[in-house]
Amino acid sequence: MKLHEYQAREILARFGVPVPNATYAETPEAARAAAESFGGKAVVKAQVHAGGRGLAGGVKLVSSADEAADVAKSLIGTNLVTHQTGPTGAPVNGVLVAELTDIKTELYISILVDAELRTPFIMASQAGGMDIEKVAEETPEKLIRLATDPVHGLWPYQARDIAIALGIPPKSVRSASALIMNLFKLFTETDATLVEINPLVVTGDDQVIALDSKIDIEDDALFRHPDLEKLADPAQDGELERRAKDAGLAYVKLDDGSVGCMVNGAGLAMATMDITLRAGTNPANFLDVGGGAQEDKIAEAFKIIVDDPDVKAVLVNIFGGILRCDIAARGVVQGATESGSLLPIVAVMRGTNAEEGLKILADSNINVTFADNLSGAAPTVARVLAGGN
Amino acid sequence: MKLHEYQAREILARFGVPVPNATYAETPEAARAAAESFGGKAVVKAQVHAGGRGLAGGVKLVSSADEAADVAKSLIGTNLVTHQTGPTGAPVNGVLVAELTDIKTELYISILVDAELRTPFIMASQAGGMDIEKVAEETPEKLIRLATDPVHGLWPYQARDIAIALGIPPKSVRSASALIMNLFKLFTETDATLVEINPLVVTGDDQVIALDSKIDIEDDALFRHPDLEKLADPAQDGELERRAKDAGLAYVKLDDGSVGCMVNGAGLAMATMDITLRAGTNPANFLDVGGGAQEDKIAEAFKIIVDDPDVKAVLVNIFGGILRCDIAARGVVQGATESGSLLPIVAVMRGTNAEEGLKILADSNINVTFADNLSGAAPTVARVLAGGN
Amino acid sequence: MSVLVDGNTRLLVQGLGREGGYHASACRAYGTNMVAGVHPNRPGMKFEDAVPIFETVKDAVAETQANVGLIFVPASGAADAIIEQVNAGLPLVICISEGVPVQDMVKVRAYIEGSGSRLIGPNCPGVITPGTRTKIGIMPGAIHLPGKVGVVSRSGTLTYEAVDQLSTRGIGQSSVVGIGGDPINGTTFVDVLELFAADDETEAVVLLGEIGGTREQEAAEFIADKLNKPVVSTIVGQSAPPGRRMGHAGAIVTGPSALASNKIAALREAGAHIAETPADIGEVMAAVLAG
Amino acid sequence: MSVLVDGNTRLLVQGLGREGGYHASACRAYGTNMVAGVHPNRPGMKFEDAVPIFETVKDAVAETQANVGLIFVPASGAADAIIEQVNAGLPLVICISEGVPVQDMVKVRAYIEGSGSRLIGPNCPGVITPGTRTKIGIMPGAIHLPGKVGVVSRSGTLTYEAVDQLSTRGIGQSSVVGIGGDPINGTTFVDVLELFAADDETEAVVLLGEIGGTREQEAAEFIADKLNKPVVSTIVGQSAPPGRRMGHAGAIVTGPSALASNKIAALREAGAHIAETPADIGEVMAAVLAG
Repeated sequence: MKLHEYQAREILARFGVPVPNATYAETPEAARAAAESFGGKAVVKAQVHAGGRGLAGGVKLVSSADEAADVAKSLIGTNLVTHQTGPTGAPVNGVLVAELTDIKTELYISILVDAELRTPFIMASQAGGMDIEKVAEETPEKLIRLATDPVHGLWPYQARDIAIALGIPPKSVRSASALIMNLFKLFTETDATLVEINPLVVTGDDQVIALDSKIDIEDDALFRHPDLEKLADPAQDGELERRAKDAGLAYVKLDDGSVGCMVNGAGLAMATMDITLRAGTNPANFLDVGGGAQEDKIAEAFKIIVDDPDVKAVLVNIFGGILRCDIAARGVVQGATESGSLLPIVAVMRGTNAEEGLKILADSNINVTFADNLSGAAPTVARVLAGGN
Repeated sequence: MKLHEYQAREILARFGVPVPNATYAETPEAARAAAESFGGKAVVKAQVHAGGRGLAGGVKLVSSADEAADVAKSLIGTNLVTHQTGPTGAPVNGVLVAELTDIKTELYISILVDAELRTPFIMASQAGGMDIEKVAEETPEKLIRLATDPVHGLWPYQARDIAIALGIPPKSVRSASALIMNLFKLFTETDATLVEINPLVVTGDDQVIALDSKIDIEDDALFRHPDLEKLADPAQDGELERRAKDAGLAYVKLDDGSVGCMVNGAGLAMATMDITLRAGTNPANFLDVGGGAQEDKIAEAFKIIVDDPDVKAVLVNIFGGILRCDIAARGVVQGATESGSLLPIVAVMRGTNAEEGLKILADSNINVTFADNLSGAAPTVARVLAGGN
Repeated sequence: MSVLVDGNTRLLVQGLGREGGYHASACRAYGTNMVAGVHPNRPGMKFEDAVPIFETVKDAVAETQANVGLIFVPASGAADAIIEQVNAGLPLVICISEGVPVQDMVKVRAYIEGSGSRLIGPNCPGVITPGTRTKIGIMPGAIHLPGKVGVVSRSGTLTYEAVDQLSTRGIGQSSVVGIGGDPINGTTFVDVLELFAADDETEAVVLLGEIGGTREQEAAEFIADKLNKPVVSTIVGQSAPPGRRMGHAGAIVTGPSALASNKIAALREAGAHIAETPADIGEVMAAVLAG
Repeated sequence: MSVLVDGNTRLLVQGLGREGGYHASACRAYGTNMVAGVHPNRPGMKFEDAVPIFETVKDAVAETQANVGLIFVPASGAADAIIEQVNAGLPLVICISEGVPVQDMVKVRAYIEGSGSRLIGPNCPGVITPGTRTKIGIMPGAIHLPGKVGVVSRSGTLTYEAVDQLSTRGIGQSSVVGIGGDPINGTTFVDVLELFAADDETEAVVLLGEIGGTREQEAAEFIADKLNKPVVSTIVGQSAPPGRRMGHAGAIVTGPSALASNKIAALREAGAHIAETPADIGEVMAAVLAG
């Protein structure tokens, strides 16, 4: 689950990490008042779940409260399109108005779980403001890397080592070490998958401050963080993604696809997408209905797929196991009926109750073509798309 | 550092451990109001840093608010003498007025750090209300013992195992497991040296509640618990103990002793006490002035020793190392002078600057006799006590 | 022979709720020797009037000498259940539960290191050995055929797909091992390849990989250096966009090495036979076995 | 020979404040080869114009090949400093700091288990080997005499007392080891007895115990079963009341086995020569050595 910068800032402050003075504003008036409280000079930042805001015009320096209100007005209520959002962009429902910081040095630090090392991993660099991938590629010797102890976590001396390696001025090493310890505490106690401070800055008076931040929380761990779960902003996702999340479906919309895919199991779903591509057509989505799906959920999955205007045909590929094929079939019929979709459907069903499922589809009045197996499915879709049957 | 029951109760509640409704009252009027809020029936418990309150008349059942006020009046402002307090007892500055609990079963659970196993250790038993030592001795098979993992701590399944072994009713096993997890969290997060719930009760409606509790916090860890440090009640210690604590001295008053001992180092202090005993006299105290003591601290140590009315002679035994003998000697002279004590002093000094220290003592006008070494010290004290010189 | 589970397997199932009960029943129906269930509120009762249920894993192991534990508890309690089974001395623990928080798995992995127990999963379909009718997991038993091909996979239904392709061609399986789709799990491709390498009955291996992580590259190294048996492999997720999680927590392209193409290249380089699409696994294996 | 420290010792001192600086200076004056200091705010400076100071232990070890670390940092940072030294690969870490929270030591002990590093202390006077003029700690060097008696003790000044009794009788010491007075520490009596047992130069041992815990009983077992050298021992705290901490965090009578009498009985049973009072240690050892 992604957090907005203004939410991340509050969590940082709660964990004792210094952040700039700032106010979240959902109206131009509130933005004006906030800028006024900082003497008029401020930075106004659109709050969307996407990077690349600066280049996209979502971050503006203002030198008066009026200007802050103007900028807020121009941003709030619009969709901001960045290189991370896709063409429709993400809705801006508010801006963060932040006091200007006297920046001496810009640094970088982030924490994530490294799957290969199986432990929280800290990356830091003196090249603040830059993408860490770029630093890793261009000047790997400048990258500070630390695998923490999986059980104990971060020791204070390690935080100090990082602060020293970052070139923090000696008199600020202690506060920077404390900041890093607190970041790590935040990471573990919130079940974050990513905490990134970019830039971490040293100010003119040698304060160390988290100027901009990104915090992602693990969806699977939200059951123990009801307070964080409330911070979700489903409006940031596309409409179809939001519906999928509500239905408990794993769904990812792909660009430029025409074949909607409905599959049980993530691996088989990817296999189905790959097959589709191999047959010369393009998959429109990843969709895993999961193991314990009931008919309603299957029906909603089908409706999400066909509500994507790019979709021209649907490939249903079910290998019955936990999910029985008859239930999947009934769900598909229900979804097709309720959506009124007339799109052609290609269905492959194997495993538990496959025959029953195929019969349910055949006996329905939906527009379905059958394939025997995975290798037969994609060409069938290609043929159907081409108008054949 | 010991906590009062009412303080422990608040900490338990903060960590999510169910406790009975109760109010701390420092006046009979407050006790009356508290009892009234519970419908008159309540238990009134003297708040002192000592066990054995029940037998000593410090815990009384009352059946009306007036009676609660009477009991509070009879307790507050007095000293309660229990088998743990010594003859002068401990001052009662307030009472805890607690709602009566419908007790079905009384159980026991405690956590401490086991030095042999080097990890937090949980003990539990179905014999609530009894001393755990007695259970361990008489029915060791009834004792539930668990050494927790030193790094990870307690796993939830282990808490559940304990709840099951305690015979908690099945429908309450989950809440009892949570209670035990929370107790453990409290233990580690407060740096407790002891958390003891005795009794832990199952109520008539199968709630599991910490009815009475004891929490000791490690003095050495108070630096990271400023909030807990504020809960100290120095009035509970004897006057001499309180002064020693203020001065940063390790001091323990012993019963029936006449030889005050002033030593540097805990081991040598015990050795000095033992020697004193062996010579047919009784040590009046343990006192370690510590390594880095300065003259003022030595002087205060001396004054604490001689302010004990039982003390008839003082044995000063200093092995100069970090503490130099000349500083110790000057401190002793200062203490003797400031206290105006005329008690005879026997002094042994070895190690760093011993000669200088001995000269300072000899040149002063205090009543001092010298011994060459540890084996000579005790007979000299015995001789001095017997009136010789 | 086979790997991990066989006729000596004595199964303990923890978490006998609706789903756990359903699958425990299916495991028994397939032929698995289930000796114990664990459910804190049902001590003294019997599962399907035959298998005793215990309050704690420790008691269950002591009473029944169970040697494989299967976990169906909700994800929030899965880490605890794994540790409970490991601390009770079960040498093999198979965790089906999906959605275990990654930071729980960080601690679990570190904790069980050197414990003498092996963990399979979480978020996996389990392990099956058709030759001894031993099914420890949620896979549909009926599609399997006893034989000499070992299968290892990060994915559930994709495994069934591959097994189906093998079985419909008459190619049986020695054991089929689902290691699960999470980024941190108990057993890796290399761990299972080591077992297959040492198993006399296994003559060839199917390795089903996917995007994300570098475990397939590690597998490729092992295949090149230490495995003297033919390997057929496919990597799914070639059509996945970067930075998006494809269902499995571990299936996400975070950098070049996470790409399907990178993994395929490594496996090909190591001498594995690549099935160009996931539909060709059976075909390629048939060709390999035919020499 | 000797134990733990000798002429090959290359000392690193962490925590060069007032107290640490004083003692580092005394160690050097005695003859110890101090090769590095560590202080985060003084990189590039030199201690006593001779010993380089580094920002981190890792750097100091890499540059100077230090092999023993001595810790004087405040108790609040002692656990961290111990781990820093262990992780930097120092095979021997001696922590003088007093008042380290016991729950910190629970974690430190578990962490360093199997790390290849040995910890002495905390809350100890350190280790001295008079024969090579190697003093790593806070003991007064002047009272020591080279020789063949090993001394191990939970207490600081009591150790000096015992050493003084030996030296004034002309009985020298191979090494003197203070293991510290805390309930959880890095090295126990048995650990040091093992070292003395294997040390050719050590012909007899003085063991200075006190009330609290059961480490003396463990030592008694080792003496009975595995130590072929005479042991002179005393246990202080016979006059201590139960349940009261006697200065040392570990010196408290919590049950029968914590009593001095119990420990004395165990040691006597094991064949140790008991000095009836702490004043008799030198006398008893003289008699033992005289045969």
